[in-house]
Amino acid sequence: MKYITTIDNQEYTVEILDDGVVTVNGKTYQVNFESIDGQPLYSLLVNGASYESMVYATEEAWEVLLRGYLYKATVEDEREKRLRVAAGGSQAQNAHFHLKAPMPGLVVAVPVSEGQEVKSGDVLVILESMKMQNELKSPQDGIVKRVRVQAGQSVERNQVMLSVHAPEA
Amino acid sequence: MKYITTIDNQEYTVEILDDGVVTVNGKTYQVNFESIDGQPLYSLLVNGASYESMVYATEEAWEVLLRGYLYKATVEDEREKRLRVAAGGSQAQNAHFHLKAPMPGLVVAVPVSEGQEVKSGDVLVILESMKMQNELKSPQDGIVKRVRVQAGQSVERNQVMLSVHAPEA
Amino acid sequence: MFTKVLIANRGEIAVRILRACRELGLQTVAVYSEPDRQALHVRYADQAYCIGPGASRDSYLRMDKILEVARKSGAQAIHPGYGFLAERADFAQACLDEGLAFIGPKPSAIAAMGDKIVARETVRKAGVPVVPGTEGEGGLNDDELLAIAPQIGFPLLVKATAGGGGKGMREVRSLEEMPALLRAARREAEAAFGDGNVYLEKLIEGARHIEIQVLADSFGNTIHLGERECSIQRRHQKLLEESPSPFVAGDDDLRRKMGQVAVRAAEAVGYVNAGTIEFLVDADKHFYFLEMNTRLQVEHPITELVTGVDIVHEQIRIARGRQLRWKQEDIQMRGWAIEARVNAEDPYNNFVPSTGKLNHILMPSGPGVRVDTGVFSGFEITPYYDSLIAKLIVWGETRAEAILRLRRALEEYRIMGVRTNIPFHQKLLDSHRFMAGQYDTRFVEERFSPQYSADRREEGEIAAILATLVAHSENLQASNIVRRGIRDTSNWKWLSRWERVHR
Amino acid sequence: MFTKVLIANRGEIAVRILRACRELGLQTVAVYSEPDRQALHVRYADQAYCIGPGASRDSYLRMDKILEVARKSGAQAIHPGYGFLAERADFAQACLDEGLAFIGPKPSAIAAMGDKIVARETVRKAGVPVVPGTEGEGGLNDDELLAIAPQIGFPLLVKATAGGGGKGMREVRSLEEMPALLRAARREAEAAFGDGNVYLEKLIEGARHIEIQVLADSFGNTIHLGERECSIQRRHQKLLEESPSPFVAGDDDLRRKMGQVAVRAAEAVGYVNAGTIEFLVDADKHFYFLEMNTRLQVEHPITELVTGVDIVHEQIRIARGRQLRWKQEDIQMRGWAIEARVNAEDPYNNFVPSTGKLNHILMPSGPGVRVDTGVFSGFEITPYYDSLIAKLIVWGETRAEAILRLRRALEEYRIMGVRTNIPFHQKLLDSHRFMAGQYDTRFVEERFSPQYSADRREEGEIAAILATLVAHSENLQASNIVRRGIRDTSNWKWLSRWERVHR
Repeated sequence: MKYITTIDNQEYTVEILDDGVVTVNGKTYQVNFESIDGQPLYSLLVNGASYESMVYATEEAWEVLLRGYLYKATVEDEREKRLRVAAGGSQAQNAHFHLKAPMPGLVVAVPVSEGQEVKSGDVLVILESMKMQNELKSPQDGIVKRVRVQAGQSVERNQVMLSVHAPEA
Repeated sequence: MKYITTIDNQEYTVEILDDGVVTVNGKTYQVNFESIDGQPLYSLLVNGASYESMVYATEEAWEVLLRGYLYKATVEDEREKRLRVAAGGSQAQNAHFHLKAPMPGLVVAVPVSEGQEVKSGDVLVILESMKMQNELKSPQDGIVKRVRVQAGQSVERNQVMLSVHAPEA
Repeated sequence: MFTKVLIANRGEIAVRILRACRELGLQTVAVYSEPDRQALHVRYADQAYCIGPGASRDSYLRMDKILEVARKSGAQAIHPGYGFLAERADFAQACLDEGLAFIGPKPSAIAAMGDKIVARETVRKAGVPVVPGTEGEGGLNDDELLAIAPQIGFPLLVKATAGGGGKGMREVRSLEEMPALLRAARREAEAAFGDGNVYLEKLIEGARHIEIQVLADSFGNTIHLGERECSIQRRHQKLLEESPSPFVAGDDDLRRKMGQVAVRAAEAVGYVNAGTIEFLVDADKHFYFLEMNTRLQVEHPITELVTGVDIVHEQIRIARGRQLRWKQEDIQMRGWAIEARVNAEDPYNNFVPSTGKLNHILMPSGPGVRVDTGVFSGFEITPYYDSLIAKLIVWGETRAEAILRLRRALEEYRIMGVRTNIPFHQKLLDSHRFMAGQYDTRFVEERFSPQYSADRREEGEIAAILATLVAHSENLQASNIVRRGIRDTSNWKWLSRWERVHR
Repeated sequence: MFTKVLIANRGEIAVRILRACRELGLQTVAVYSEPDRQALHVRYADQAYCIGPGASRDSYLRMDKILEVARKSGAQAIHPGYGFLAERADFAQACLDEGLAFIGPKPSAIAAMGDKIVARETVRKAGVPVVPGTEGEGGLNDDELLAIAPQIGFPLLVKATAGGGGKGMREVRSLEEMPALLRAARREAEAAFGDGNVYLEKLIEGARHIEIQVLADSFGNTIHLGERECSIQRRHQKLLEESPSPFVAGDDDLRRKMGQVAVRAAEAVGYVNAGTIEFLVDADKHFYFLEMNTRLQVEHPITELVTGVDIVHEQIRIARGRQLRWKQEDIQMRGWAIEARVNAEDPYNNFVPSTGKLNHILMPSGPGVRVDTGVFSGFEITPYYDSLIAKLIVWGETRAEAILRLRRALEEYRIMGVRTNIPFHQKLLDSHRFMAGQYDTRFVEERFSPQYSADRREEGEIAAILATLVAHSENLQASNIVRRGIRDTSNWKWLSRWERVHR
C-alpha cells in the first residue's frame, strides 16, 4: 500500500510492504511496529534504531509526538491524492462556525447576543476551567446565532455554545 | 440482602442495605466502596476509615489482601447457607484428580506411566518455569490415567497433564 | 503532642504530607471533594471524609466543614499544604481556637506577610532591601502616581494592590504612555479583585526570581536552606526550578547575604515553621524583597535533595514543639537538583488545560529521580483544580548531570489520556541558554517558544513512517486522512489565550 | 574511548544500565528475545536487536549473536549486567578479542574467582580468612571425606563442587548420618550439574551473610564502599538487603577490617571494576570469605544511597580508563538504605512464580524512594526469566526512618495481574526480630512464615465487608460463593515445592 504523507509541506512517499518492510521515497527500511498497552503509544524499530512515540488522531492531522517534538502529518493514499489535486486542492470555506467548549468549564460571560454582528477576533464567550480564564474569539466575520449558554452555566467538553454565520449566509 | 461470610471459621452476618449502609453482626456501618481503574482493587471507606484491598476470586474463596494480610472468605446468602446445612455441610470427595499445570512451563520429567498405582505424595510431573523446578505430587492414592505430556514438552497454564483415578473408580 | 493530622488539601501536596506523616508514625485524616473520591490522598489516608462538591469554594475552601471533620475524626493538628486555605490567617486562627495545632506560622505572621504594604514596611524596617515603589503609601490617585513616577524612574510597573498573578499589571516605559496604562490596569484590577487600587514599582530588568527557604522553630532559632532559582516562568507561573541557582552558585558571599536577609525578614514577623522569601535579583546581583510565602512551596523538594533536610518532616516536628535539629553551619548544599512541573496542558496549543481520564502512566524512576504526584492510571483530571499533576525532581552531582538525568526521565515519562507540558520541558532542556544558565524571568515568554518540527528535519522521516503506519493499521484512512478545511472544534485553538485565575 | 554501549541483559538491570549510559551521554544498544519485544530496555535504548526466542539459551546466553549485534550496531563496549553471561570468562575474553571494552573485570579475574577452589586458595594466600573445609583439596572420595570430617568438626556442610543455590548441599550433624547424606548430595549434584563431586565445609551457625562492595580502577587503586547485610534469604535467594548492616553498624573497627580484607581479596586477582566479596559472619564477629561476585550485584543501589557513589556510572568510567574519583577516606556512609526485592511469586502459596499480563501498576514514589524496575502496565510476565520485577529501595536518616518509609512504600505499591511477594515484605517489616536487627541467614525459613489472618482478627471484619461487597456487586454469588470441596486446580498448591534452578 502506497501513501503520500506530508509534514510541514514536505512530502514523503511511504510504501508499506507485507513483511515488516517500508520504503520512504524509494529507500528501504526494516520496521517493527507495536502498540503499547492498547494505547496510542507506539514502539518503532527502524533498521535497529528504537523510537517511541505517541500518535494522536485529530480532525486535521495525525499528531506525532517524538522525543519532545510534535509533527503534524497528513496521510493520503494515491487515489485520494489524485482526487484532491484534480479538485484543485482547494479548501472549502466554512460558512458557519459553531463555537464548542474546548473543555468542561464554567461560562463567565457571553459578551455578544443573538443577531449581533461580530468581526474576526471578537470575544464570543469567556470560559473558566482549571483556575484559568479563556476568551474564546470568533475566527470569522459574521452574525451571532443560537446563543445557547449564559453566564454562570457549566458546559461539557465539545458542547456547542453559539454559532457565527457568515454575513451572506 | 443478607450474607453469611466466613473467614477462618469466624462467621460474619453481613447485611447490605441500599444507601451505603451495611450491618455486620447487627452493628451498622456507613460504607463507600469503589473499584479502581476497573481492577479487582477496591477503596473502601467504613465510617470514615479508609482501606484499600485487592480481592481475588478463586475457585474456593474470595481472597482479600488487606494491608499485607490475606483473608480467605466464603460468602453465602441465607438460602445457600440453609441448603448447605440441611445437606449436612458435607464436602464431596473427588474420585478423579486432574493434574493441571499451575503455570506455563516446560515438563522436565514424568516419573509415572499410565496404569501405574501411586500413593498420595508421589511425584507425578516435574515442571520447570521461571528458573524454578517444581515437583507436582498426587494428593490422593490411585491409578495414573491419561498421561498427556512427556519430558521436554511445553505446557500452558491450566493444561491437564494427567489424571489420578481413585482406586475404586 | 499531636498524633493525628488532618491534611486540608488535595493532589500531590496532600500525598506528600500524608507520606511524611506515615514516616513519622502519625495517623492521617484526608478531606475530599466528590470528584476526588478515588484520589490518592483519600486512598493513602487512615481516614477520609467528603466535604462537598467539586468547586473549591464548596469543599476545599470550606473552613467550617474542614473543622467539623477535625472534630469528628479526632485530628489534633491541621496541615494546610499550599493554595486553598494555606495563607489564610483566619483559618490558622480558627484552628488554634479549636485547640488544633496549625502546621505553619502564627496567624499574625500570615497576616503581616499577606498584606503587601505591611510586609514591605515590616521588612524594610528590618533592613531588608525592597524594590523602590509606592506600595507603602496607600491608594494614590493618578495625579499623585504620575508625579512620583519620574522619581522611581522608567521602566516601571503598575501593579494591583489586591492583585497577583499578573492581573492588573502593566509595564510603563515613559510618562507619556502612563495615563492610558493606569486606566487599563485599574479597570482590570477592579474586574478581577473588586478593587481598582494600584501602585508603582521599579521594573527590574533582566531580573531573576530567586527565593530562600527558611525554617524557624518556636524557640527563636531561624535558619535558611539556601536558594532556589525560579526564573523559568510563563505568565508568572513557575514551570521549572533548580537549586542551587546557576546565578548564585559559586558566589557564597551572595548566598550568605541573601540568606541572612531572608532570616531577618522572617524574624521581623516572629516567623515559625517553614517559609520562603522571594527576591528579585538584578544583573548586578542587587536583590530586592518581593514577598514571603508563609507556607510550604510547590518546589520545596529541590531544597530537600541538595540539603538532605526533609522539610515536611521538619514542619511537623516544629509544630510538635521540637527544636530545630540543625544550626546554620550544619546546612551544606550538595550536588544539584531540578524540578520540572508536569501540568495537564498542551504546550502546542497555548498551554490550554487538558482534562480527561488517565489511561496509562509510566513513571520514570531509578537513581536520582523522585516523582511527587497525586495521579494514577484510571484517575480523571477534572476542570475543578489546577493543572499540576506531577513534579519530576532529579538530583545530580553537578548541574550537567542533573540536566542529563532530567532529560532521560522526561523521555521515559508516559502519561496517556491528557496532553502534558513534558515536551515543553524537553525543549527547554535542549536550549543553549538554559544549559548555560543564562535566563531571567522573561526567558520563556520572550526567547523561548515551543516550535513544531521545523528544527528537527532529520526525524521527520521517522515521524512520517509512524503516522503512515498508524493510519494504515487503524484503517481510518478513508475518513480521516484527507486534509480538510477549517474544523469547528479546532478553530478556537489559535484564538485562545488562557489566563490563570488567582484567588 | 567508547561512546556506544551494548547491554547484554534484560529486565530491571538492563534499564538501570541504560539510564546510566544516557546520563553519561553514551549511545545504547539493547538485545532482546522475542517475548521481550516491548520490554523497557528495548524501548529506552537507541538501538535494539532481536537475538532469538524466549529461552535464555537461545537468546541472552548466545554469545555469538550478541557479538554479531555489537559488530552490526557499532557498539564499542559491552555491559553484561548480572546473571546470563556476566561471570563467563570466555565471554569477557571474546569481547576483548573483538576489540570491545568489557565493562567488568579482566577474564583472568573472573576465571580465578569463578573456580571455588582457586578462589579459596588465592584469597587464603593473601591472608583472607576462609571457612575451614576441604574445598581446596580436589575431589575426595567418601572414605576420605569421612576421615577428614571430625577434624573440621560438626555440624558441617556437604556442598557440590560445581554447585550453587543449595543444590547438592546437605547439613551433617554427626558422623553416623554422614554416609547417607553424602550419597544424596552427590546424586543431586550429578543431576543438577553433571558433576557429583562434593566437599566439606564447617557450618557457621547463626551466620550472617554480609558482603563488601569494592571498586578498582586500572591504575591499581582499590577501595571499598562499606557493607551490605544480605541475611534475609529464602532458599539461598536474597529477598531484602540493607546497608549498613545492623550487625556492623557502630563497629567501625569491624567494618574497616572487613573492608581491608575485601580489598586484599580483590587485589589478589588483579581485580578491576566493581565487585563484591561475600562473607559469612558468626555471632562472635569472626568473618570468613565465601565467594567473590565479579559483576554488578542486584542489591548495589543500597550502597549507592548511603555512599552517594553511582556504581554503574563508576563502572563505565573505570572501563573508559579513568581513575577512581574517590579515595578510601572520601567514602562516608550516610543514613540507612533498604532494598526489598519485589518478585512475581505468591507468598501465600509457597512462593510459586506467578505469570500474566500486568494490568495496572501504581508505583510508590516521593522522598527517599527509588524503584528500579523493567515492567510497566501492559507488560507480560513470561515464564522464561526469573521472577524479580522490581526493586523497591528506600533511604532514611536512620534505620527506623528507612523501615517506616519502606512500609509506606510497600503499602502504596499496587501491581495488578500477577501475585507478588509484597505481603511477605510487609510482614517481615512488622516482625520484632527484624525491627531489632536480630536475624541470621536462617531467619526467614526457620522463624518466619507468612501467615493468614489469624493474627489480625481486628481487621477480619473489614475483610468480611470487602468480600461481601465484592461478591454482592459482581453478582457471582450463585456460582462462586458456596464453599465447595477440593478443587483440581488448587490441589497442587499444598504439595508444591519450588526449587530455584541455577545455571
